[in-house]
Amino acid sequence: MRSLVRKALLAVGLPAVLFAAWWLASAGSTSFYFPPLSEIVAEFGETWTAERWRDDVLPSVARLAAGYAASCAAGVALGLLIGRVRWLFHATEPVLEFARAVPPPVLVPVIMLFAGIGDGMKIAVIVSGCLWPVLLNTVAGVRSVEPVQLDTAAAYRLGRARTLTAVVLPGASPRIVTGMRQALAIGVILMVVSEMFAAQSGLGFAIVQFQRSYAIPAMWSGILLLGCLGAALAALFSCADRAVLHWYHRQRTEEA
Amino acid sequence: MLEVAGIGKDYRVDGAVHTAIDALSFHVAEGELVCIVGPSGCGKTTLLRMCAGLLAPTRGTAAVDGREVDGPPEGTAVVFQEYGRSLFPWMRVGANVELPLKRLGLTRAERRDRVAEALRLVDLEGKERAWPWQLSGGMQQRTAIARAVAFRPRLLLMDEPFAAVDAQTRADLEDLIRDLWSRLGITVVFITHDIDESVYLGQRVLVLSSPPTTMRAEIHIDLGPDRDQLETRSGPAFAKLRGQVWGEIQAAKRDA
Amino acid sequence: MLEVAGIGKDYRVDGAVHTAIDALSFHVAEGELVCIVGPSGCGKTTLLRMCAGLLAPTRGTAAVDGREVDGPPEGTAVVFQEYGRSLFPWMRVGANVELPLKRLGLTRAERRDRVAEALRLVDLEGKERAWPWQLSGGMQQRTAIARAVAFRPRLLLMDEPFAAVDAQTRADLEDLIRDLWSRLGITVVFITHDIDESVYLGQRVLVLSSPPTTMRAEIHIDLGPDRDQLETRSGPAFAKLRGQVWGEIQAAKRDA
Amino acid sequence: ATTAACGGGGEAGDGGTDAVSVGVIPIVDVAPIYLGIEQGFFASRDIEVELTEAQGGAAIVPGVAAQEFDFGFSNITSLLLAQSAGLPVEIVANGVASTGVAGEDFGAVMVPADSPIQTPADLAAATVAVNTLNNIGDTTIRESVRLDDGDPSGIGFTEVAFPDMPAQLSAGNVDAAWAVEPFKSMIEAEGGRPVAWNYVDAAPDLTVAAYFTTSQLSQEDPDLVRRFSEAIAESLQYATDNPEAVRDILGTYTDISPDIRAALTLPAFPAEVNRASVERLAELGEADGIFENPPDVDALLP
Amino acid sequence: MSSERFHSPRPRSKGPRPRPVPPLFLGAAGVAAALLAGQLLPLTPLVDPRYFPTTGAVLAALADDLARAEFWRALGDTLVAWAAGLAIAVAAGAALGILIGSLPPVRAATASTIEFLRPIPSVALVPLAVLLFGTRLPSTLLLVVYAAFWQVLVQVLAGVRDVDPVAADTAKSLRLTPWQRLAHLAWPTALPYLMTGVRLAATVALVLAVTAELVIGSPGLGHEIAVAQTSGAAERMYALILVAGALGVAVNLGVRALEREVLAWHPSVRGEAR
Ligand SMILES: Nc1ncnc2c1ncn2[C@@H]1O[C@H](COP(=O)(O)OP(=O)(O)OP(=O)(O)O)[C@@H](O)[C@H]1O
Ligand SMILES: Nc1ncnc2c1ncn2[C@@H]1O[C@H](COP(=O)(O)OP(=O)(O)OP(=O)(O)O)[C@@H](O)[C@H]1O
Ligand SMILES: [Mg+2]
Ligand SMILES: [Mg+2]
Repeated sequence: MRSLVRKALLAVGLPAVLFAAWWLASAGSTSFYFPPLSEIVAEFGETWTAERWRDDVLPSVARLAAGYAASCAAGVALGLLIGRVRWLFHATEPVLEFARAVPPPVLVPVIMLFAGIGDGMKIAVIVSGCLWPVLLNTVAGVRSVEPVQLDTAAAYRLGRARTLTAVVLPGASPRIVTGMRQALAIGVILMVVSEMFAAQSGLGFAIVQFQRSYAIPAMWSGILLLGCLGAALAALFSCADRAVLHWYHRQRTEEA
Repeated sequence: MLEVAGIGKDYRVDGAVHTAIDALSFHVAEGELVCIVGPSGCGKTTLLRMCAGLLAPTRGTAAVDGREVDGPPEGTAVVFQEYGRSLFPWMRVGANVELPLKRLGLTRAERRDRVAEALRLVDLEGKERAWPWQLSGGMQQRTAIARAVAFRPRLLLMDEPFAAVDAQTRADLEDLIRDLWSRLGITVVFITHDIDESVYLGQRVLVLSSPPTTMRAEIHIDLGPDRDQLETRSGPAFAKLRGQVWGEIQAAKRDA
Repeated sequence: MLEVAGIGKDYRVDGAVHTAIDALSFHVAEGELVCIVGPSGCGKTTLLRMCAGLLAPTRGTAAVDGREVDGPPEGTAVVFQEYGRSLFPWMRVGANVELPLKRLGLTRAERRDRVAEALRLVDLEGKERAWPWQLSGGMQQRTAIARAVAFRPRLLLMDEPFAAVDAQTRADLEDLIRDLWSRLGITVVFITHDIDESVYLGQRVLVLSSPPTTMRAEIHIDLGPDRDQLETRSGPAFAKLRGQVWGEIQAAKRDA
Repeated sequence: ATTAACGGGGEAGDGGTDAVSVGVIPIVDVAPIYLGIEQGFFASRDIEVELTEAQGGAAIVPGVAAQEFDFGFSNITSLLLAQSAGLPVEIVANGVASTGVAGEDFGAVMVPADSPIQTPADLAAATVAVNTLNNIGDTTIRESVRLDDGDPSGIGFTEVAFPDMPAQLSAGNVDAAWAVEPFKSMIEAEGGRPVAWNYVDAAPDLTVAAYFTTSQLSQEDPDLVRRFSEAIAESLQYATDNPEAVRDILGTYTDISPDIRAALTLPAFPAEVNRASVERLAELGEADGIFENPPDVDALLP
Repeated sequence: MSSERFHSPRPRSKGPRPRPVPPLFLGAAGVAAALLAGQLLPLTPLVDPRYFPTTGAVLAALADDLARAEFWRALGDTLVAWAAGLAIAVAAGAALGILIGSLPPVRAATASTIEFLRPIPSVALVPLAVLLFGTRLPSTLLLVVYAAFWQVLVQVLAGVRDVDPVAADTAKSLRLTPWQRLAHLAWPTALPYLMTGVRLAATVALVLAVTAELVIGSPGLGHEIAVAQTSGAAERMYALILVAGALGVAVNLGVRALEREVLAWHPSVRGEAR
C-alpha cells in the first residue's frame, strides 16, 4: 500500500513540476505559437469532446492497436527467423536496412499505391515504423541467448519448434520487450503521420488540421493528448511487462 | 557404444591456434561407467562437448552406436559444468526438469510422476514450484541432475556434476548414479576432479594429460559391482587405486 | 573482527515466508581462518552475503570491526560460488583481476605486477589476454581467486572457491590460501563442502544445521600452524577431526 | 554592384542592399519571382532575394511569423485562416490567379476517362481528393457543385498530396481529384478529363495565392515592403508578357519534364490582388465553417 | 563458447563440410533480388510503371543525378545534419540513459515524463522548430535529435536494467566507485542494447533529416525529393530514395563494424568472429 502511494507520487511528481513550470513560464505569453498553458488547458476541454473521442481519437487508437499488434507479431516472427538462420540474416540485412531508411513522407505514397488510402494504408504506415525496433531487438536478443542454454536444448534434442518457443523466445524476451516498448511510442507518432495522408478524421488528422488552421492552443492540446496517450499506453505496457517477464525482473529487484 | 577415435580440438585464440586436445582415442562399451579425470583446463569439458555433438572436433571423430556424431545423439542427457546457466530462469524447477520429457510422447501424468520422482531422488522434493534463482548452488546443480535422471537417457554425460554439493549429499548422489546405472543399464561418462569419486564410481578411470592433451593412463577399477561408501572406500584395494590415479594426475601436472 | 549476532534471514517465496537462517551467532577474530560447512541449501551463501553487506539480514546483525555491516566493508574481498558469472565477460582476464586495484591508488606498473603475480599464484600465468569464456571452468574459478588475492584484502570471504578445480590444483590452492593468510595476517571465512579441506585449512570449523539454520557445532582444529598436505592429512588427529565434522554434518542432514 | 547585408531580419542596410528572404513552394505558381530575380527587378530596387523552398504553409507561415522569412507565399484561404486566428499577416503583392476561363485554367477537378461523373453535380456523392482539407480546394469545389444544383454536403473530401493524385486516381482510390499543374496535365495525358473548374466557378479571375508579410514588418519598414511589392508586380507583368520565359524558368527550379512543361496550362499573373475574389473566398470559407472567427479582409489586403 | 557449434542434427556426410557462403556475397544477393523485383514488379499489372518506375529507369535517373554538383551538395548537407544530429542524440541518450538507469529513484521519477514526451511526433514540432531556429540546420537538428534521442535512451535504460545480479554483487563487494560501476558494469552491460539503439537512431535520424528538409525546405536530399515530388518526376524521386536507402545500408555497415570491435566479448558477436 505504502509502496503503491510512493509509486503514484513518483509517477506524477516530475510531470506536475514541469507542468507548473510551463504554466508559470507561459502565463501572459503573447507569442502566437506559444500560448499560455492556461489557454491550452481551457482549449483541451472544449476540443476533446465526447464526439471527438468517438470520431477521431478512438478510430485512431484502434488503428494504432491493429498496426502495433501486427508489427509485434511480424517483428518477433521475422526476428526469430533471421536471428536463428545465419544465411538469411546476411541475405536480408542490407535490404531491410534499406527499407528502414526510407522516410515516411516518401514511403507513404508508395504504400498508398499498394494498400489504397483506407485504414489498411494507415495500419501499413504504422507497421512500417513499428516493425524495426521489434525486429532489430528480437534479432539481437536471439543472437545473445546464453550459449549454455542453447547447448542444453540441443543436447536434449528439443527440436526446432520447442527450442524456439521454450528457449530462444523466452531467452530473447527481455530484448523483445524493449523493442516493443520502443515501438509503442513510434506507433503513436506514425499514427499521426499516417493521418497526414489521405485522411478525413483521426487524432493525428485533427492535430494537423489545427496546425494548418492556426488553431494553436487546440494543436497544443492535441500534443498534450498524444503525450497522455503515450504515457497511458506505456503504463499499460509496464503492467504487461511485469507480468510476462516477472522471472526477469524479480531476479533483479529481489534484494537490491 | 561410444567410440572416440583420434579426436582433437584446436581453438583459435586471437588469431593463434591453441591446441586444447591433441588426440584422444578410447571406447566406452554399452552399459559401462567410465570416469574421466585430468588437470584443470586439460580439455575434459571440450571432450564431453564433442562426444555430445555440441562441438565439432578439429580432427578425429566420436561415434555413438557406430554413427559418427554430428549433432546430439538421440537418448543422450548432459549435465553441464555450468549447471547454473543450463537451467532456464523463466521456468520453475519442475518445468525445467519436465522440458526434455515433452517430446517423449508421455502423458501429462507420467511426466509429472517422472519429475516428482527425479526431484525426490536428488532430495529436492516439493521444490517443483521454486524458481532456479531461488535455489542454492547445490540445489541448482541437483536440479540439473534431476533433469537428466528424469529423461532416462541411454547415454549420460556428466561434467563435474557434484561439484557444488556437500559431502553427504555427494555420497548419496554417487550411490544414486550407480544405482540408476546398474538398474537401467545406461552408459555413463563421468567427469570429475575428485579422485576418490572417480575410483568409487567407475569401472574404468581415464586420466588425461595437460594440454595438448593425450591419454595419460587408463586404469581399470576392479572393485566389483557392489560398492559401499564406507566399506569400499576403506578397503586397501581402493587406497591402492586411489594412489595410482593420484600419481597419474600429479605426473600429468608436472609434465605440463 | 567479524561479529555475527543472532543473524537470520527469511526469504519470501510466492507469498510464503521461508526461513533460510533462523539465528546464528559467532565471532571471527582478527587474523583467524574459519571454515563453514553445512548441508547443501542450509544458508552458507546467504550468511556470507549478509556478512559481505550484500544482503540485508531479516534479524540480527553482522559487524566488522565493531561497525554494523550495511554495505560491503572496506578491505573485503569475496569469491562467489557462481564464479563464472562474477567475472565480467567484457574484460579480459587481466582486466578482471586488475579492476579492484584501480581504486587503490597504485601505479600502473604496480597494478600490472600484482595482477601477474596473482595469476601466477593460481597457475594462470600468461592468461592475461584471454577472455573469461575462453577459459575452462576451473580456470575461471582461479581467475576469481586471483582477483581476490591481488586485492590483498583484510577480510577474505570465499564461497566454495575450489569446487571446480582438480585435486592437485586444489591442494596447491589450499596451501596458497594458508600461506597468504599466515603471511599477510588476513582474516578468512571459507565456505566449503569438502570436509577434509575444512579440517586442513581452518583453525575452527563451524557446522551449520539444516534450515531453519542454527549453529550445529563449532569444532576447534588443533593441528597447529604448520600444515602439510601429506603429513597433516595422514595423521590420526586429522582423521579424528575429520570424523567429528563428518558426524556433525550427517547428523545435520538427518535432523532435517 | 550589391553589398550583401547579413541575412535574417531584412533590416535596411545603410544605403546598401536589403537582403530579403522569401519562403516559397517550388511549384508553377512562383515562377514570376524566379523570373523577376533573373531579370533584375529586385536588384534594381536594392533588394537581394534569397528564396527558401518549403513544402507548404506548415513551415512558411511560422517562418514569416518568426521573421525568419521577410515574405512568404501562401494561398488566400490559408492567409484568411491565419488572419482569423489572430496571426498578424498582410498581403503585400499578388501571387497567382485563375485564368478565369473554364476549360483553360491551371487547376480543375479531374476524373478518369471511364468515370460516370460528367458534371460537377455528379461529384455530390463522390470521393474527391484535395491537397488540404478545409482550404481553398474544398471550399471552391463545393461552390462548383452548388452552382450545378448539387448538394455539396455529401462530398467525401480526402487529403492527397498533389503529386500522389495521378496515381491515386488511376488506382481508383478516389473518384475525382482536384489537381493543379503539372499534375492536371499528367492526368490528362493518361486520358483523364476535367469535370469542374472550381477556381473559375468560385469567382471571376479568382486570386489564388499571394505574397505576404507580418504587420510588424510592414509598419517598421514600409519602404522595403513597397519596393518588394513593386518588384513582384513587375515580375508578374513580365511573366504575363513572356509565357515562354515562364515555361523555361520552370526547368531551373523544378524537375518537370520538358514535354509537360510545354503542354501545361499556365495560371494568370495579374499584378493586382482581386479584392472581390478574396472576399468571395472568405464568404465561401465562412459558409463551410472553416474559420473560428470571421476573417478581416480589410486588414489582410494591402 | 562453442566456436563451431553443431546446429541441429544434419544428414551425415563424409568429406569436408561445405564452406559457408561469405556474408557479403549473401547480402549482395539479397540486394540483387530486391532490385530485380523492383524491375519486374512494374511490368506486371500489379503496379503502374508511371508511379512505381522500374529499377532500370530509377538507376538511369540516379546516374543523371550523380553527375550533378547540386546533388552532391544536397547529399553533403543531409549527411552533416544527420551526423551532427545522430552524434548529439547518441551522446545525450547514452549519457542520460546510463545515469537515469543507474539511479533507481531518478528512474522512477522520470519514467512517466519520458513516456509522455516520447510519442510526440517530430513532425508536429515543425512550426515550433521553424519558429525557434528558422529554416536552417538547427531546425533540422532539433527534429532529428528529438526523434533519435528517445530511441537511444529507451534502449540504454533497458540495457542498464539487464545487469547480471551476480555481476552487480561482485561490483558492490569490490566497492567500486559509482563512476567505476558506471564504466565497468552498467556501460558494458548496456552496450549491446545501445548498439541496437544506435542502429535504430541512425536510420531514424536519417529519416528525420530527410523529412525535415522535405517539409521545412532546408537544403539537402529531402529538399531535392520534395522538388522531384512536386514536379511529378517519379524516376528522380525514387532515385533519391535509393540514395537515402543506400545511406541506411552504409550506416549499418559502419555500426556492424563498430559492433564487432566493441562487442567482441558478447555471445552475439564472438560466435560469429570465428
Ligand atoms: N571457446 C574457447 N576458446 C578458446 N579456448 C578455449 C575455449 N574453450 C576452452 N578453451 C581452452 O581449452 C582448454 C580446455 O578447456 P576445457 O573447458 O575443456 O577444460 P576442462 O578440462 O573442462 O577444465 P576444468 O576442469 O577446469 O573445467 C583450456 O585451456 C581452455 O582455455
Ligand atoms: N533469492 C532467494 N529467494 C528465495 N529463497 C532463496 C533465495 N536464495 C536462497 N534461497 C533459499 O535459501 C536457502 C539457503 O540458500 P543458500 O544459497 O544460502 O544455501 P547454501 O548453504 O549456500 O547451499 P549450497 O551449498 O548448495 O550452495 C535455500 O533453501 C534456498 O532455496
Ligand atoms: Mg570443464
Ligand atoms: Mg551456496
